[in-house]
Amino acid sequence: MSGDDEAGATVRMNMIQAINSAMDVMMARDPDVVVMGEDVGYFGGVFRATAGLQAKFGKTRVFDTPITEIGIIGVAIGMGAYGLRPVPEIQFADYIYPALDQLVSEAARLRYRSAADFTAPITVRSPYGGGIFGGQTHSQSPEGIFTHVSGIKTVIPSTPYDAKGLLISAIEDNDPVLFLEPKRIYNGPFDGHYDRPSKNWSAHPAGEVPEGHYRVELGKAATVRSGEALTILCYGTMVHVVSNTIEELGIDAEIIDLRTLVPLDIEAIETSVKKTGRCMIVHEATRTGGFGAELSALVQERCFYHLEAPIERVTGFDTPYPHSLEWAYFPGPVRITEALKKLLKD
Amino acid sequence: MSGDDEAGATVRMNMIQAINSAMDVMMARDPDVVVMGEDVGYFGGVFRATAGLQAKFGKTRVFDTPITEIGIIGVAIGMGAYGLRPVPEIQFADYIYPALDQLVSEAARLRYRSAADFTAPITVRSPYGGGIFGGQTHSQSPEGIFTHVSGIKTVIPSTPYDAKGLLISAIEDNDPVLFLEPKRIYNGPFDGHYDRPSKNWSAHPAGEVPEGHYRVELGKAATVRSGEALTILCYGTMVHVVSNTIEELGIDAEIIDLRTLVPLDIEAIETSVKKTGRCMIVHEATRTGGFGAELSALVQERCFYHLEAPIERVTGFDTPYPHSLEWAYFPGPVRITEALKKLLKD
Amino acid sequence: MDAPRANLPPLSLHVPEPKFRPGDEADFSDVDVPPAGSARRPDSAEPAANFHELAYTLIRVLDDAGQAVGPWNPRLDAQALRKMLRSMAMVRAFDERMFRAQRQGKTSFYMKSTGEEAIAVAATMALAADDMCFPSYRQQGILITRGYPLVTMMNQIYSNKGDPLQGRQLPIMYSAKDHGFFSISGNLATQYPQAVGWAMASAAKGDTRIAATWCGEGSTAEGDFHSALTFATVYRAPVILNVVNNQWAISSFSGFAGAEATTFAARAVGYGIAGLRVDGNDALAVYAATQWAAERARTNQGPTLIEHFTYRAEGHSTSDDPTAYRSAGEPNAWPLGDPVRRLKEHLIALGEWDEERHAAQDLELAEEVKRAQKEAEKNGILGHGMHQPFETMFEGVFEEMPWHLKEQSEQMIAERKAAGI
Amino acid sequence: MDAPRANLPPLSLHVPEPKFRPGDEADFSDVDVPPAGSARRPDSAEPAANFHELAYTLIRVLDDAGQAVGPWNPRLDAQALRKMLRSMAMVRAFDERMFRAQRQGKTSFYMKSTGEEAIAVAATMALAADDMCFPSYRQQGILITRGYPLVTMMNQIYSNKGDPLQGRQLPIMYSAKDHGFFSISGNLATQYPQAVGWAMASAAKGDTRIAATWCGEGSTAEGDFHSALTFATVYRAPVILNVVNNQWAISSFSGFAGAEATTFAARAVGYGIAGLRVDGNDALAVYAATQWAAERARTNQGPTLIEHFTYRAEGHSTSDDPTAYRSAGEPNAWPLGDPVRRLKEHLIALGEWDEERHAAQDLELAEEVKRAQKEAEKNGILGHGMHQPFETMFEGVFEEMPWHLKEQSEQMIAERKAAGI
Ligand SMILES: Cc1ncc(C[n+]2csc(CCOP(=O)(O)OP(=O)(O)O)c2C)c(N)n1
Ligand SMILES: Cc1ncc(C[n+]2csc(CCOP(=O)(O)OP(=O)(O)O)c2C)c(N)n1
Ligand SMILES: [Mg+2]
Ligand SMILES: [Mg+2]
Repeated sequence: MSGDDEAGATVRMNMIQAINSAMDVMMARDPDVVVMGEDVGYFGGVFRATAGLQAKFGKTRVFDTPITEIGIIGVAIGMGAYGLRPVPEIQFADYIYPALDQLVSEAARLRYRSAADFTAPITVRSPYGGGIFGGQTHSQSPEGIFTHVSGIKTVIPSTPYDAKGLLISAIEDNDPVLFLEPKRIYNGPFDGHYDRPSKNWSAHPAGEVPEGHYRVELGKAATVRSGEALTILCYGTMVHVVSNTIEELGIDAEIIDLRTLVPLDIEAIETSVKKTGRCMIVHEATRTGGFGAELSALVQERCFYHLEAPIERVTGFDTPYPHSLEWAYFPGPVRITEALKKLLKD
Repeated sequence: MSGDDEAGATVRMNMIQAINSAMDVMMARDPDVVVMGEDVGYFGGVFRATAGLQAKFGKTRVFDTPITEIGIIGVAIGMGAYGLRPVPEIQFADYIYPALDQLVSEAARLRYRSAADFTAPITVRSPYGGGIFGGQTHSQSPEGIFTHVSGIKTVIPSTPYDAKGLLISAIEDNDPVLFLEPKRIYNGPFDGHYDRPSKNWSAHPAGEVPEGHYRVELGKAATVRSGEALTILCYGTMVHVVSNTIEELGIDAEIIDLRTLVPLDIEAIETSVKKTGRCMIVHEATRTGGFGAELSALVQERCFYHLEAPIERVTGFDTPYPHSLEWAYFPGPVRITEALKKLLKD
Repeated sequence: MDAPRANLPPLSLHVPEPKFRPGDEADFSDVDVPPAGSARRPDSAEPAANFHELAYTLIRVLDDAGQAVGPWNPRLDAQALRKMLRSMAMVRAFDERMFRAQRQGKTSFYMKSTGEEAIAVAATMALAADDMCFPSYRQQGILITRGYPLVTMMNQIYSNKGDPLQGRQLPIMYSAKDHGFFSISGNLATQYPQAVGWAMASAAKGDTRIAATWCGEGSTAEGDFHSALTFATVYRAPVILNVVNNQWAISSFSGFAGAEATTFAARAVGYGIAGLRVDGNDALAVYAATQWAAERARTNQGPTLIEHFTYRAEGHSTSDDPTAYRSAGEPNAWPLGDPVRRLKEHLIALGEWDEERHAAQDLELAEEVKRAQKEAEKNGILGHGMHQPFETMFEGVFEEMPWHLKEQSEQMIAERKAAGI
Repeated sequence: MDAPRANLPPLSLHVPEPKFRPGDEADFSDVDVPPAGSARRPDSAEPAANFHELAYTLIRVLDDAGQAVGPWNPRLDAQALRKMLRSMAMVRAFDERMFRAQRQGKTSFYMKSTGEEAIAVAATMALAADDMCFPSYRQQGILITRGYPLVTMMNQIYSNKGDPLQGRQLPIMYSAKDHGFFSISGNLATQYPQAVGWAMASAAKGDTRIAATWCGEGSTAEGDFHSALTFATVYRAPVILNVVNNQWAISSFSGFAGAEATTFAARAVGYGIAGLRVDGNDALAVYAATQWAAERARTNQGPTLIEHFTYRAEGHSTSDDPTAYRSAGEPNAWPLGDPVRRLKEHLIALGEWDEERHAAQDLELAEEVKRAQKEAEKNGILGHGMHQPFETMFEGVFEEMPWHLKEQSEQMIAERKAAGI
């Protein structure tokens, strides 16, 4: 995966540390990388993802910004046009909407409309998803809005190792990348049982992370588990919820962690579904028009004659994220189990 | 369809006139209806949709606004909270993005988050779609972004009759409605052949529109043509492109004009696809994550055992709308024909 | 990138830095505090262009001796002053208790308004009871001043069975239309254009009610703020636009919102809107400025922007530890003092209050809050089972539930049943 | 809704109305035009707070007799003045021709800048050749001044085979990095924060290049404008923020952007940014203000906002007929005159130009434009087949084409082949 001489020794990291390390490594290698966003400077970010970077690289390379997401992205685009490689943070993905016009009409369109005269090599980091009692405006999963937009890549890691390698690839990429961080698993892989003690990354193999530079290629999925009974497509927090549920139920599922939604690793998906003949899609975002719809459409277009049962979507419900009923909303083990029963029933 | 004593005599209208008439009728009936937007006042809108309304209802009910889509929607929400029923216009759907946060985080969420203490009974009108050489920023079809958002309805008419009846229903609805107007067919039904003389609405039966008040119910599709060979799901301009292509090819298709995307008329879809066993979806928006993906997912979930061939999507390509290659981009007769061949081949 | 031209000095980027960081001694001696009573009070019908200076000074009424002085003195009677003091002290007592409740794991989140109590309470008293408020998350004082039940506030904070918002919202994101309190949003500054829209609607209808809105100085950077001011000036909307400049936005000092270059009241000048800069820890100054702005709005003279200069004495929220980014000494060194103490001393100076009564009132308020808390906890606390029925999750997305939500609701119930939970 | 309270007068909504509508006689005698030379010229290093008055006046250099007067006189030599005049006249000739080309069906869209030529041309001359411009759609004068080939501009307008933007963009939405001209967006004001970001990057890198941006007065209402000014003031970005107040935004007069209450230069005051209000039809005033702002930016004194007060002499675009919403007499009654004529008269007054040479130059420019047009039309006009190859549609969405675009590209080719087209 790594394929890089500069990866160096591996150490234990949680996902926040891995993300921090990716920026640290890239800032040291490339003087054009700058980090910006609300509270990312002296304080190091409300989730501490940028901790220590300002002290190390100085205020002109790591700085706090005014609270205007339009401005954060607009300014980052201008910096990118100058020749820098900005890594703006949007404090919560729920607050990306004010910047949507700059992201969609500008960052995503700049290369095309100028025939590559100007480009926007920016990586927008943002914590997303629920499971932390954040209420409606600290829990959303807006990836489905961006995957519909031509010209922007969407990346979602599920482990510290991938988070660092993917973030490095995203920063090095010459196109705008939306890098969504599943905040529920910043500190440890979440098995979906909110009422059990939480785990940290120390026991997980992908919590072992090289200290130096390595890449995880964008556009490549990971097969988390090989199996024959069905294919499960998932990403982010859901990779762990699905894996754990499958293990508990003892089902021989093939679990694919998409890692990049656009561009998608269609080959991995197609190969797997053609093998298993059944497909389940799991995401936390609301159902209607979520990325699961696209996955379902693609799978049936490409694997129609191999499908033995309808593709199942297990997703967040089509409501805002309800504060107190968070765990009934969350597509956790109960809902995945029921969907599996349905999908495997004949 | 009308079911209303106040519908009155019918006259010939094009779609702009029908939309204008809907606002005119509603403003006369309900003193709380106000119309606002860039250039909608004295001038009557860049497409003339609001022509004559300011002269008739006065400047406090029909007024020009500053050029800030955030403000137009934010102010409309506040007016709605007061008790008015605002009908803001966004000049082109491509310019809706700056207002996305107010639409998604505010209008769509207000009823839920306040447990109906406050609501946002606003109807956002906006011309959308291509086919008029408008380039990338006067041609987009952003419905797929909004259909993913819980709490907002999305309505797209395809005829003058429906446009008026649906717009009246939208204005009377107590939830926020995005009312997207297919600008390519404002003046006449477009058959998809850009190089043939354009038609106007005078020859079309749905160009016959009651002068008074009537409703076309939200959430109900229309069967434009009954048939047995396959089901075609479409809306807006594509209804006419599809109808004409089907007629030219002499295929016995069942054509369903969805009219409302959220809430969707799932019954009409399910019944039809179960009957025909084949399904094609046509829209102008980009393919990945478009509303077609949701339709495809729903159809395969509900009609899996009836499907005789993979569901086909004919959509805009995953690029920005290219100015000079507009007619190669547009999912017109050529692409629909090829997709039909594929879908009907066995 | 080309090399810099040799004959020109290199450019450099200015990145603001607050004066004090952890470990530094806080010294605010350079903060310009004009004497109480020194700002002129124009007629509320005067054109905004005539009093730009009020955007650059501090309107203050209470002097260091606890006297109310100068043209902005609202001359409130003692009863009104005592009500004001009581409401402010109640806000503080409520904040203390709920902060602790969060720490005890009874809910997920809380936000105090310590040091900023005057801004919400005094402004509310200067408004009519049916004027509509569009607050940010730090104006719980509005509800308390208007007599909204403490128990109901707590029910919301606990997301319990008694929560009027049915457990759907983050704690403190109240909504209370019958108390003229608009539903709080998690997204900053969105309420600003909404307030302007409400005010425009009221004006369009020939109503007499006006709107008031609040946002933090950090939030003024959002595009919504600008849209709101633009609409407000264009249509002369009857609205009061409050900017609570408590100098911090989470860990970012006000320099990142533009405070190094000018005041926040000066934003008003840029739009030709009336702008007042007020000592936000002086309840009488806040009252007087709001009263003036309300009069202006009610007589069709249009909007007023009021910057309330204050200091966020505690952390941003229960998720925040301010000693990680600012000097621990700041809250005490802050020269404008504590608004509760200042109003108390004024009442004492007037002979209308004394320390004993104040101490007794504090006890009484603490008791009242505690009683309310017990009452609220009967309805449950967050995560302990006494929540709304699961099906309510699907209600209220739309006025009528469409088929897909009905299906999802049924599915959820069936799945939970199948799983035996 | 409650009934208005009987004891209070009803509110009313103010909706702005321009002074003249179709049929009215236009009379601008109430427009305050201060004498040329009357505005003071502060040192470019002076704090912005010291010269607020410059945001409320009009900086003018050319007087009614065609003389350049006062402290803002840039004292350009005759050669520079003639180049300026030539560029402005070229913009006008180009606009005329391309407008006609659109009317002849050779392209889909065109936008003139008639009456506003000084704003782009003179500003560009006051900037260094490698300073980066972030224009709106009405600053074609930048490209022409910097010697960008007319034929290439026309190729873009025709979306033909020679179009450097490969037919992807609406006509006039040029992009020319090697001429310091940022890709124009269809979405208003988005370039404003981008310009500030570019300038911040230049400063962060210790470069010497600065950025300049332009938007219309109508576009100042967008949230992007506010974000840009906020970032610019916070980081003291080396950027010149131009607001072209041509008094109309399609059919909406500037009152809908807030012009009834104050100037657009006053926006700068609200942020503590240097603000200048300039006679936009006076090329020397535009030059001088830009030069001053550039000096300020280059010496790390931060941003300047310049309002160019001008008049949109023609329709908004080829899609617009202004006689539908404003008095037909406005363009002629407009008191600040025609920028080309005023500069011409200045050169004549200096004895450096005469009517004959001017007429000859106009002919020559018209010829040059015509020649360029012929040349460009060899590459095709819109909709006549000589477009980019179909596959190019899929290129450049990303740096490398992902599989789904490859598939779509192949699909398109196959489908067209199958259909025999
Ligand atoms: C659109 C948006 N962006 C970011 C945030 C995250 N956030 C919550 S509060 C806050 C700071 C606000 O500071 P200020 O406006 O000064 O208000 P204060 O907390 O001081 O009262 C931030 C950045 C948010 N809630 N919404
Ligand atoms: C975000 C956005 N909203 C609306 C429009 C439609 N529109 C194009 S130009 C224009 C008027 C702009 O007026 P102004 O800023 O004064 O510039 P001018 O045309 O006078 O140069 C409008 C409303 C747009 N292009 N982008
Ligand atoms: Mg603050
Ligand atoms: Mg204009």
